[in-house]
Formats: sequence, structure tokens, C-alpha cells
Amino acid sequence: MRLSELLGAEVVDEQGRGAGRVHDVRLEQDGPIIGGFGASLRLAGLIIGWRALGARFGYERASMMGPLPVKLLVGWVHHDGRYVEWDRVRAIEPGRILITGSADDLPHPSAAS
Amino acid sequence: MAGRVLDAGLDLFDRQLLDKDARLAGKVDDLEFSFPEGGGPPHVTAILAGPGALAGRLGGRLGAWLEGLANRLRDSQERRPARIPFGVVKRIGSCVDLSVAKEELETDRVDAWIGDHVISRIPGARHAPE
Amino acid sequence: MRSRIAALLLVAIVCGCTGPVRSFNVYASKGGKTAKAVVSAVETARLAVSAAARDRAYGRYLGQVLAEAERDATAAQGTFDAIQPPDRRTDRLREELDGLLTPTLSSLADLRIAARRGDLVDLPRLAAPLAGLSKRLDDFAQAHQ
Amino acid sequence: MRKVFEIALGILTAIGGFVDIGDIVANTETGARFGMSLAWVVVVGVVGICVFAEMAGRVATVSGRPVFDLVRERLGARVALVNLLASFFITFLTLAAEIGGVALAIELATSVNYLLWIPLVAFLVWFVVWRVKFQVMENVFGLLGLALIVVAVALWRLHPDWGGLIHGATHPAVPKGEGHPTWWYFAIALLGAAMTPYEVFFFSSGAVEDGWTRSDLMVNRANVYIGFPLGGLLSLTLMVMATLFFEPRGIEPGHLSQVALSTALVLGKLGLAVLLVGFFAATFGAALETALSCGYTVAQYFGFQWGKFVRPTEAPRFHLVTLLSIVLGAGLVLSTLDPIKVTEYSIVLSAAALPLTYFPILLVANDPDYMGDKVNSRLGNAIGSLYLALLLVVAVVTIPLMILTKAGS
Repeated sequence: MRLSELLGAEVVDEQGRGAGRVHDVRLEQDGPIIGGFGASLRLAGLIIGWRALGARFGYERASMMGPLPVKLLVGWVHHDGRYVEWDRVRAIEPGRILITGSADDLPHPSAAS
Repeated sequence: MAGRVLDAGLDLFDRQLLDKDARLAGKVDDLEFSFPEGGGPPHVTAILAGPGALAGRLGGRLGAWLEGLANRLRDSQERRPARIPFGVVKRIGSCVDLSVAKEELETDRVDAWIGDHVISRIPGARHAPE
Repeated sequence: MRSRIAALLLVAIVCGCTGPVRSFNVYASKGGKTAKAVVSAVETARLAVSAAARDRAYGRYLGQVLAEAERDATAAQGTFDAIQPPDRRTDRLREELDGLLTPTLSSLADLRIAARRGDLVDLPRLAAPLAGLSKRLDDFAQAHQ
Repeated sequence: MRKVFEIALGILTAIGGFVDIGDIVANTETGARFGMSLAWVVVVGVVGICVFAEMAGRVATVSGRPVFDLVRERLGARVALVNLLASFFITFLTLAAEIGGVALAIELATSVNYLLWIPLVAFLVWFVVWRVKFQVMENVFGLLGLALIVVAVALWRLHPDWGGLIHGATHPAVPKGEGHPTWWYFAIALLGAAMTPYEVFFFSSGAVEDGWTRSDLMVNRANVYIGFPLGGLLSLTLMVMATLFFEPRGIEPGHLSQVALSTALVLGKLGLAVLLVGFFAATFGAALETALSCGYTVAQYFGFQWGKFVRPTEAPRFHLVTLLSIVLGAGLVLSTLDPIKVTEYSIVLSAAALPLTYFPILLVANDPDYMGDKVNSRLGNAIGSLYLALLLVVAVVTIPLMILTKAGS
């Protein structure tokens, strides 16, 4: 599986409702040991939302302060961001990722990490 | 035990690769995930780099063309992008440092070919500018 | 994508088409533009001549400036001549402008020839008619904007 | 002491390297048509390039990442590829214009048709890229470019009516007989000439080529905040000369030869000779910068090894791109496409393309992951955001204005 196959895929809950598209993939360095790198990067979860604009500008990090007009604009566009724990992924189809439970109880990405 | 947290798209995708001598060695064009044999969540096992990997991201006709070109340039018969096993990654910062020399990477083939067949034939190619 | 559109635009604009002219006014305004372009060339030549008169520039450079001025004026005349005059009324306008362009171009040619031969001292004398012609061309351009 | 020398040298080369064929053409044509009424745009452009280049230089120095590297990281492979195609095309067009400009400058000194010089000029540009050390290249052409100061000397000797010029510049109004769209179109051309994207590609890659570290941030700031405004003053001088000599006479300059007339009239043969040297150095230096920028942008997008700090065999694809760009650029002007016309289009398109590179730089300059404590100040961000808004407006209106005004004709 490639990262590019996950990015942009639509996330669908058990009721068949779309929850958003994958904007980013959260990794945690606690997987099996791999060569000189140490613990490998485990796929921890998916950051999803409906609007992709500004997903990679860096405003997910709280330390990124300015410039204010851009930060506000990106924040406004991105208010619908949510986080899906990998455990909730049921199946991966081309362009679609099925998750367990309902899309309503997905937390905001910043609350999850 | 909680390890370091990274967002793949933001912190890893499209980052510059540096070899052990800090020479530029391509970009993180894609990441390969593998599922562990005993089950459990997937983890990153390789960096995919070079035109073959990039083609998959661009999509469309341009992507298909680039993929064909990449496959023709590689010696191996397999139609897959060049990969860099994640075990040789040393550090992830504003760029990704590798612990091996560029020449040992699969991704270096095109550069080496152009270097050997075009650039090194021009006088003065082997000397630093003065 | 944007670069492709830009390239197309570039081609379209550089080619600049001279379509058929329907009315007198449009024809007259093209005449005015031609006169304006020729004034620019003539005034450039006159500046070059005054530099030559005061020995302030090399013959080669002056030859270059004068040759380009002549070429610009000739090109402007060529563009205008290629336009079909729409009716008889415009023939007079055309004759008027041609009456100014012919001596102007001949003076510009004289200047270029002299400069290329190195006869820089002759330039002010050869340029003498240009002052009056430039004025009349400018008046023409003002009258037919 | 060494640091002082280094800073002084940096400032001088920044002044000498500021003006290129785009500035020469834009400032002369604008002065001839609109007098000093658009001088304010040069000020806006110079402030803009200062803000932009300082940020790009600082980012490259602190993080070691030049502009196009970051464009790809922030915009993703796909959008960045579109950006690369646009930026490369414009830089390539500028390269062709500069090669043509060098050939025209040699033509003025020799009377041998410029087309015959183009192959030789292209070869020399490539040879310098191939064999001459980055620092030597930068210093020689930067210092030689200072010859353009002769225009300022001529202006000084002329004792113009300064009050009238300043009044014209501070009370901008569209001259009689000119339309508003044309006036704005020329404003965009001037802005594009002052803020050409290649300057930033070159400046940020140059910081890496020069091996700048945090201790060089002072040099960066001095180059940009002292060198660029003085360079901008030189381009304004060209505008003033055109206002004085061409506007009242109705001359619409379309040749490099005309630009030299005023200086020759005031200072004579020696002044003319120095100015021709200045034209040569300014265009040749810019041809080198654009040729390298063609290679920098492509290599930085794909992550290839680039730069003159390694042997050519170490950076094969970078050198291949640079070589091909020079050959094709020379081919474009050899096709008898007027270099001055190519310049006019390249500067206008440059203005339209500015947000493509400006925006990612502005983002990264705010990212502490790259910049640590060297992120933008509040003031820097305020000015940066203002320019971002301005450049976005310019990008939107450029092409419609180009069509509406038939490219300013």
C-alpha cells in the first residue's frame, strides 16, 4: 500500500455516509524495529476533511503563527477537519476507506494527538 | 510507549533526500506501507523515489507517460518504482538524511547514466569550477 | 497550462493582423499612428545627428542608430501602404501622408549612408530637412488620432 | 575587517547585478511614454523584491532549502509541477531575452549584426556556468555591472529640473492621449521587471552555493536592503533619462541603441563606451542567473543534485537542463524574434507568476520547524501579507489587461 493511495480517498462510515477525504496520515514511531532507523513509523490514523485547500501549509502545528490573514483563511476553510484512528478502518478500496461506527463521533485532529 | 508523532503529508512527503555525504538524492515521492505478518496496523517500510513513484501521484496522461519512461530507464523487468528501504533512513528533519551513499540507491540510475554518457564527455566535467 | 495560453497569446499578439478597414476614421487613425511612429524614428535620428555634430559618439554606434531609425520608419510606411484605402475621400489623406513620408525616408537613408561611410561631418547638413518634416508629421499625427 | 569587505562587496554586486534587460526596457519605455508618472511602481517593486529576497535568502541560509525545494514541499507534487512549468517557461523566456540583450550590446560596439553574436554569447554563458566558480562569476559581473552608474553621472551633469521630476513622480496622472488600461499595463511591466521570479530562485540558491550560515544573515540583509534599493535607483535613472530626452520628442524607444543616446549626448564617447560595458555586464550577468535558475528550479523540484559547488559529473541532470535551456534560448532569439519584444512579454508574465513562488516562501518563513527563532517578524508579516494581496490582484488582471491593451501598444 502506498501513501498516495490513501491521500484523497473518501472515508465512509457504517451507515454509508461520507465523512471527508484523507488530507494527511498520522504516523507514530513505535512500530517494529527497522534497520538503522530504530522503531518504524506506524500508521496511527487519518486526518480527514472536506476541503483540501491549505492542508499542507503547516497550520496544523500550533507553532505556526503567521501571516495572520493566511492563517485565518486556512483556519476558516479547515474547520471541518476530523481524525480517524486506524483501528476504526474496516476496509480499503480504491478511492474509498470504510470505517466502523458513525462519522458523528470523530474528534478534531488537534484533540486526538 | 508513545513515540514521535509525524504527519506523513506535512512532515515527510516531497521532502529532499540527502545521502550520507549530504549530497542531494531525490525526493520522497511516495511512501510504502506494509502490514506486519502477525497482523496489526501497517507501518512504513520504504521510501519510493524517482519518476516511477512521482508518476503515480501526478496521474493522467502525464503520469502514464512518466511511468513508461521510468520503466524504460530502469534495467529491472519489474514495473515498480525505485525504492529506498526505510532502514537506511537516519533522521527526519526539514530534509530526510540517509545513512548510505547515493550510488548504492536504486533511484540513482538515471543520474548515473546521464553523468556517464552525456556530461562526462564534455571537457572539464570532472573538475570543480575555478 | 497558463504558460501554454501565454505562448498562444504571444503568437497572436506578435503577428498583429491588419484587417480590412471599413471607415474613413479608422483609416485616418492608422495614418496618424504611422506618422507618430515615423516621428519617433526621425527624432531618434536627430538626436544621433546632434551627438555627431558635437563629436559625442562613435561612427559605428551612430550608423547603428541611424540604420535602425530608417528601418523603423520604412516598416511603419510599409504597414500603412498595405492597408487598402476604403474610398476616394481617403486617397487625399494618403497622398498627404505619402508626401511627408517620401522625403523623410530619403533623408533618413542619406543619413545612414553617410554615417556608415564615416562622413559624420555631413550629417547635420543632411538632417536639415528633417526638423520641418518632423513638425509636419507630428501635426498630422495630432490631427488624425 | 574581512566581514566588512565581504558585506561591501556583496552590496556592490547586488547593485551592479540588479539591473537587467527587463529593467532597461521597462524603465526606458515607460519614461518615454508616461514620464515620471509611474515612478512609484519602481519603489513598490523594489520594496517588494527586498521583502521577498530577504525572506528567501534567510530561509535558504537557516534551513539550507532553496525556493523551489520549498515550493514542492508546500504545494505538493501536482500543483508544484504546474508552478514549475510556468516559472520555468518565464525564466527561460527571460534567458532568451538576456542572451539577445548581450548580443545587441555587442552589436552596438562592433556594428556586426547581433544575430551573428548569439551563438558565441550562448557558448560563453554556458562556459561560465560550466567552468567558472560561483563566487568569481557573481563578483566579476556584479562589479562590471556598476558601469551603469554612468547614466546617473550623466543625469547629474545634465542639471535637470529636479523639482519638476519629483512633482511628476509624486503626482501620478495618466498623460493626455493615453488610456488608463495602458497605463496600468505598463505599471505591471515595471513591477515584473523589478520583481522577476528568477532573481529569487537565483538569490536563494546562491545562498546555498555560497555556503551561507546563520552568521551570514547580516550579509543577506545588507545585500538586500542596501544593494537592491540602490540598484532600483539605477533603473529609475533610466526612467528619468527617457522622461527628459524621449517624452518631449515623441520618441517611442524600441532598440537598445536608443537607450544609450542620452548618455552619449551628455558625456560623449567615453561615457558611451562605459555604458555599453554596463549593458554587456548587466545582460550577461542576468543571462548567467537565468540559465542557472532554469537548472535550479527543475533540479530542486525533482530533488536532483544541483549547483556549481560540486563537479559537473556530480550534478549531471542540473547541467543537462542548464545546457539545453541555453541552447533553446539562443535558438529562440536566433529565430529573429526581437529580443526587446521577448523582454516586454517576459516581464509582464513574470509579474503574473509572482504569487506562485512568493506564497510558499512566505509560509516557510513563518514555520519554526525550518526557521527556529528566525521566523518572520510581525512587521515582516504585515508587509509580506500586503504584497501577497497585491501580487494576487496583479496575477488576476495581467492577462485580461494584456488582451485589452494589445500588450500596451
